[in-house]
Amino acid sequence: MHDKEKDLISAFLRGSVDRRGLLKGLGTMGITAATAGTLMNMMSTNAQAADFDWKKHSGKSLKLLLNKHPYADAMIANLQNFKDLTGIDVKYDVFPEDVYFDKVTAALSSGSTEYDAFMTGAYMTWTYGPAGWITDLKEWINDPEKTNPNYAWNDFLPGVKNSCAWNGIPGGALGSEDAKQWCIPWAFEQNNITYNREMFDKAGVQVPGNIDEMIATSAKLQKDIGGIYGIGVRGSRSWATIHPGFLSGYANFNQKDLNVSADGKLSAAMNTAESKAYHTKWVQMIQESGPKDWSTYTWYQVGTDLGAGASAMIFDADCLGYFMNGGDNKMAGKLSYAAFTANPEAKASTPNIWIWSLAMSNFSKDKDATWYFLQWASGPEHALFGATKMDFVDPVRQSIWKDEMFREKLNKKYPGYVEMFDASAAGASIKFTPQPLFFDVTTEWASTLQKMVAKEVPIDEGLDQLAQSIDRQLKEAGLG
Amino acid sequence: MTTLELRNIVKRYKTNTVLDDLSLDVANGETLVLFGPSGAGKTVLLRLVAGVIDPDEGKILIGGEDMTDVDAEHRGIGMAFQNFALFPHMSAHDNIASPLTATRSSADAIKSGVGKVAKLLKIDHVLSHHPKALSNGQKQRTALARALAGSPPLLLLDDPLRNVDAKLRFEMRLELPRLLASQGATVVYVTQDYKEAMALGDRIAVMANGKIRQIGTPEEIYNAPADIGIASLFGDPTINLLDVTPQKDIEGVYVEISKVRVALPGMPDSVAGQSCVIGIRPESISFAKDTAKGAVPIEVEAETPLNEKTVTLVLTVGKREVLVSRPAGTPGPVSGPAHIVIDGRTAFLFDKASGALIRKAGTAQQGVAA
Amino acid sequence: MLPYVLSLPALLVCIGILIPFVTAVIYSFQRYRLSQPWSRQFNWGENYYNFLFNDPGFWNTLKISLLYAGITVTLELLLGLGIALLLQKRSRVNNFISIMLLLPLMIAPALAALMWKLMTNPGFGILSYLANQVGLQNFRWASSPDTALLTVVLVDIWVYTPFIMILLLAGLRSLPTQPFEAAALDGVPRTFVFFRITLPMLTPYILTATLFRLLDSIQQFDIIYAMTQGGPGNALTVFQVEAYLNFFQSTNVGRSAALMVILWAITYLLSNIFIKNWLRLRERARGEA
Amino acid sequence: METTSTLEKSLRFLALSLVVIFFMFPIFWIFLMSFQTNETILQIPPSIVFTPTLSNYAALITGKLTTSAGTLDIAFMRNLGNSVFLSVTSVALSLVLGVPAAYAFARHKFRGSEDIAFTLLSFRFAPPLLVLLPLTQYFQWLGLSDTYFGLIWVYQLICLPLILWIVRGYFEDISADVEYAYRIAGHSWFATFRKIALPLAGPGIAAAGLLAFIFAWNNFVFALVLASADKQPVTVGALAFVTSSGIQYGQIASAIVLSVTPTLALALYAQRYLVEGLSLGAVKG
Repeated sequence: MHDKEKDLISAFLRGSVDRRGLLKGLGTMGITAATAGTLMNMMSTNAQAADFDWKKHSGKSLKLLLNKHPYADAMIANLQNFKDLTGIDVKYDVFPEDVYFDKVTAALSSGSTEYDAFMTGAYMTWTYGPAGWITDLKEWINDPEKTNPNYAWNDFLPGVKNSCAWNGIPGGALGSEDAKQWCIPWAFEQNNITYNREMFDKAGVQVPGNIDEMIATSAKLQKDIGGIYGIGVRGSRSWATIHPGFLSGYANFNQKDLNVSADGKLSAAMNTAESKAYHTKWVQMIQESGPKDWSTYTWYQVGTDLGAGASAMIFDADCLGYFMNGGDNKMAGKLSYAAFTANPEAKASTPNIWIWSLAMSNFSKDKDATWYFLQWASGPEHALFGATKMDFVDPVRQSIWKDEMFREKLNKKYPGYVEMFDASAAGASIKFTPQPLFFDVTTEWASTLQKMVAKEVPIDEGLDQLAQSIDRQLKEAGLG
Repeated sequence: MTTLELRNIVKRYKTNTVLDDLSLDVANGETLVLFGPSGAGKTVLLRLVAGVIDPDEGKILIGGEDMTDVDAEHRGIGMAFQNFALFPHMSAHDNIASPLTATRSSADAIKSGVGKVAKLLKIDHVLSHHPKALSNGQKQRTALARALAGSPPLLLLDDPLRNVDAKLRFEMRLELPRLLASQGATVVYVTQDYKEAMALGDRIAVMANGKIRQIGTPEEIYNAPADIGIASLFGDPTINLLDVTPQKDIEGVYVEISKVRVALPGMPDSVAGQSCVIGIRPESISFAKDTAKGAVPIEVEAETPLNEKTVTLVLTVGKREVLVSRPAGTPGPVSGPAHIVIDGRTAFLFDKASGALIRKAGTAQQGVAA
Repeated sequence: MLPYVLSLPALLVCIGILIPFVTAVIYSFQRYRLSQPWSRQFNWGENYYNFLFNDPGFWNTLKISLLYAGITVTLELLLGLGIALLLQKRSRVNNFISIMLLLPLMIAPALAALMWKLMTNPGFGILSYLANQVGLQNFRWASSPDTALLTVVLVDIWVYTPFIMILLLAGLRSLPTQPFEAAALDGVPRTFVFFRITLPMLTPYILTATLFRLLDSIQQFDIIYAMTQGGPGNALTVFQVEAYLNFFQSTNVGRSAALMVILWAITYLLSNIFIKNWLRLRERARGEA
Repeated sequence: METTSTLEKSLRFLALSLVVIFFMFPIFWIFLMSFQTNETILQIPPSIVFTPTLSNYAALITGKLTTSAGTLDIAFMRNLGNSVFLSVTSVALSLVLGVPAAYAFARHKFRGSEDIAFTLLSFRFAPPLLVLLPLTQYFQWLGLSDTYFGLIWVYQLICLPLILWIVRGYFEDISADVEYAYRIAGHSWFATFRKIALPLAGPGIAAAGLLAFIFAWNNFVFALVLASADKQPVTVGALAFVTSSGIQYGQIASAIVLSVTPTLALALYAQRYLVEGLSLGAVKG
């Protein structure tokens, strides 16, 4: 490496040159952005090594359990840097998403010492944490001996960070004082609108501003374009149906899944008048403009349809829309993004979020070494690498969102994405009440929605039955 | 050659006793025929001797040696099965060779051994065929050849002629005694055919319900059947059985058939007044003029030629059916009323209640009535 | 001695599996949620009690499972028998067709279901397109409560009929020829031959095929879960789907184990009946031979 | 047999055609999909006209999969190898264990034999999920998790009962006298088993083995729960094409085609046994 380049990158890492300056400088030296990325990684590894004993656990070996996911691929692509930096060997098992969480549950419930760390969603830690399968990471984060000074825990988006922290008490607020940090957010997904610009232009419609407009716009799109349906949302009999668009809009009306009484008892909260009104609209929207076989839809069908031009928009994970705008998708390059505020009276959107995070197995044989990996994988350098070089959307660090190169990359290929993020990031958090019956409640909720859409049960009655059944199960579990 | 002794053999299947405290001796070089209806236990007995099933009680001695707990392959036995039991995936040659391969004979010894027995049984031209390609007769001969190939001292033949056609059976019945004699083996032969039993057996053991009812030479069994059952098993056409009550006068014991007196010389006086069954072989009855002594009036019902005999079904006055047999070619009435004469000397009397033979006074105890 | 020696290794291998089975039965008598480890305790069969008196979902599960098994096995049996009769004559073409018909069985049911889901997609699905062409404009396949069962049954039939077909075909071809020749000579009507000769002789085969199918069908998971995850509503929440969700998602081990112990009891009962009949029929067939 | 009328012939032909269409059309469609990209598969309305591509197969075989979210590494060929290894060894072990046991049940009506046979069958209907959780724990203790040995053991749950019960039928159909004859001829019990019983039940063993092979091949829950990624069978591997950035139908289709090939080859090879061989017994009385 030429010294000039080295100096320039070091300067950037010290913060004395901004990113644009760095790129300009490297550009004049005839170095492409790709090479720049590699250079930067090597340099940042050096920088990390400077102020912290990264080699403390050299010679040890870790094993990870990973989901087949772009985030895991980004990490694997960069993994050599970690090995060089720490001298720790890392092996990993990758399982398909369809069966990934089954694998995690099986491995953890048997107390397997095979894996030291694994990918998870925040909802899952509501089981894993109380079950004693994962470690509260606060102790490590707060220990300067064990955490490198550049880690910058405060750089994490607060809503996201807090969504991964829970005190373990059913109904306890996420991110409370006594909360345990069950996992470290890695990347997250806000649920907003991704739409097909061409179709919107052709039908002459605007991005909907609230749920009523969404119903009308979807219907108009479906009618005017022909051969497509208006809006893609999930509908399978699973928690996955509740947590994206549906709950984001629901929360925008200040509705909750469960009530927590003063003495800590939980009870169903989805049979309020407002909730019933929202459900009515949601069901109407699916009946009028949703996919015909909605009740089998999970993320990949929602995404596939948008990418193949079978639907005009989706109210789902932003990153799903992001991926559909590239690759061999027919509609690649034709998609745009927008935040969505379902409640006409709400000021901003309040997306519920899905957080891909990293957790430490309680059965890990060497937690300190594992923490080295976790802090590296969730550290600023890898985050930047993932965000700029790979498809690490949405990054969880505020600094990345301020990064010019990242914003530029998004703006060029993903119109509206940055604005969408900026508009809703503040309100983005997990809107569910953390409690161990999360999957029971959401599965039954999805099942009830299916019945309502199929007109097997009226909305009022369905929600009352749902609330009743959930109350019963909560009581049975000693929570209600 | 060897001897076979069975001592108090009991074999049960669940609650069903198939062999009930059965004992039997077969002498050196003897051919013993086990005869009886199906279900009598003959085949089970044979398999016990072969060693493929084990008795619940009792002992099996071969050549004086206790073989009860010895495995089948070490008993030195040759056996032919009723269904032939050829190995379907082996050629006739390999089938026949199987006792020889077991003793690890040399290839030449096997070849000549198989050739010899195949020639004896006239199947040397089909040795390369698989059982599927053999005719029924060839299969039967192959099965026999296989049993003989190892020159076993004890040969067990389980109704080997059962599944072949009449012509073949007739041929084999003539051929077998010579064949068995040439082997010089001790033979136990199972059959349901009384003619086979008579033709082949040095002695015949009659079995029924897991017991031996009678054992003796063919003549003894024919001439002094131990009970009604045995009497009706031997003889073709079957013996005539009529309910009678013997009476006695100064001339001796007699019975009345259609009010005609038939004398039973030699019968003990004690039978008089006892409920009995008289057994008369069809050949002991002949047609006669009405004037003949002891002529019994009858009505001729039907006539059937049967090989070398002619069998006539007649009805007595009391409408009892009686079979009459005469050598083919001799004249006799074809229909209508006629008369018959019954030879009381060759008739048997059985106790009606027990079915047991009532022996003539002074005759020696013949055979065993078990 | 010998028979014990022969069957012992197989038995030992299986007993290794019996131990976890017993453990699972113990779980089914516990209040046992992985997410609430502190509340784990023996609960005197409360899981079972709840099924009977507190849990409308359970009765639905029982009903759907039996219905599903009943429908699929009956239809597959009829269809499999029909196809076997069509292919009964020995010929190269028939042999080739019968092997090719095994193809659906060779595809993992979960993947087969994924493909069916695509083929019944209202937009891209060839089957939806064809249904449209013949006038079934609004046929919603697995996504409508009215047709979900039908659709999943259809996929089950597609996958598993070949299993029954191949067993029955082998059975048909092994029947002795004499009775049929005799019947043909006597000019006995063919329906009579079929019902009075073919069917009775084929019964042991039918029983075995049905038994294995029934056991698998009442435990169906792959196809149903991949097609509908038990939905829409609670239209297809069969035992295994419920137990799976209870175990892997809700981590309610006690309830999951209790559900499966009941499922096991049902299959135990059914197979007991079948095997008794099978043994009886075998014995009878042996007696006749 | 009586002669069949033309009408009946055409009806039979029609029925057979319908059967073939029903069972083969989805296969045919999957086969076509395996030569297409998502772009042509996801057309409205679906179309049979497309430019075939080998990219799916290339991706599977080279292990490089290009999606909208970049290039993914996939281990499909390794999965395929695992499936072959697991299925072959499991069925082989099942045969080694099951055939002698089947012979024992068929030939020796010993005390409790029916109960033992039934117990062995009952493992077939214990829902796999039921034993899975305790099994993972026991395997953990025994050090059997994540070993091929452990997996092959658990696969016996699928293979053994099937083989036991089908092969048993075949043994029972062999006339006992044939075996007696061989023993009386002077051969040991084992020689008789090897030279008489095994060859005669051969077709049945082959057929049962093939069916067991198919069921082992199609299983995935055991390997998923009990082993790490490098031991996963093709059924788990194929699910990798359901990616978070969309579902790769073309690759799934070609994965199905590739995964079916070994089984189909085996079935065609054993064709004689499958359609004729079962004829000796399977279930015959």
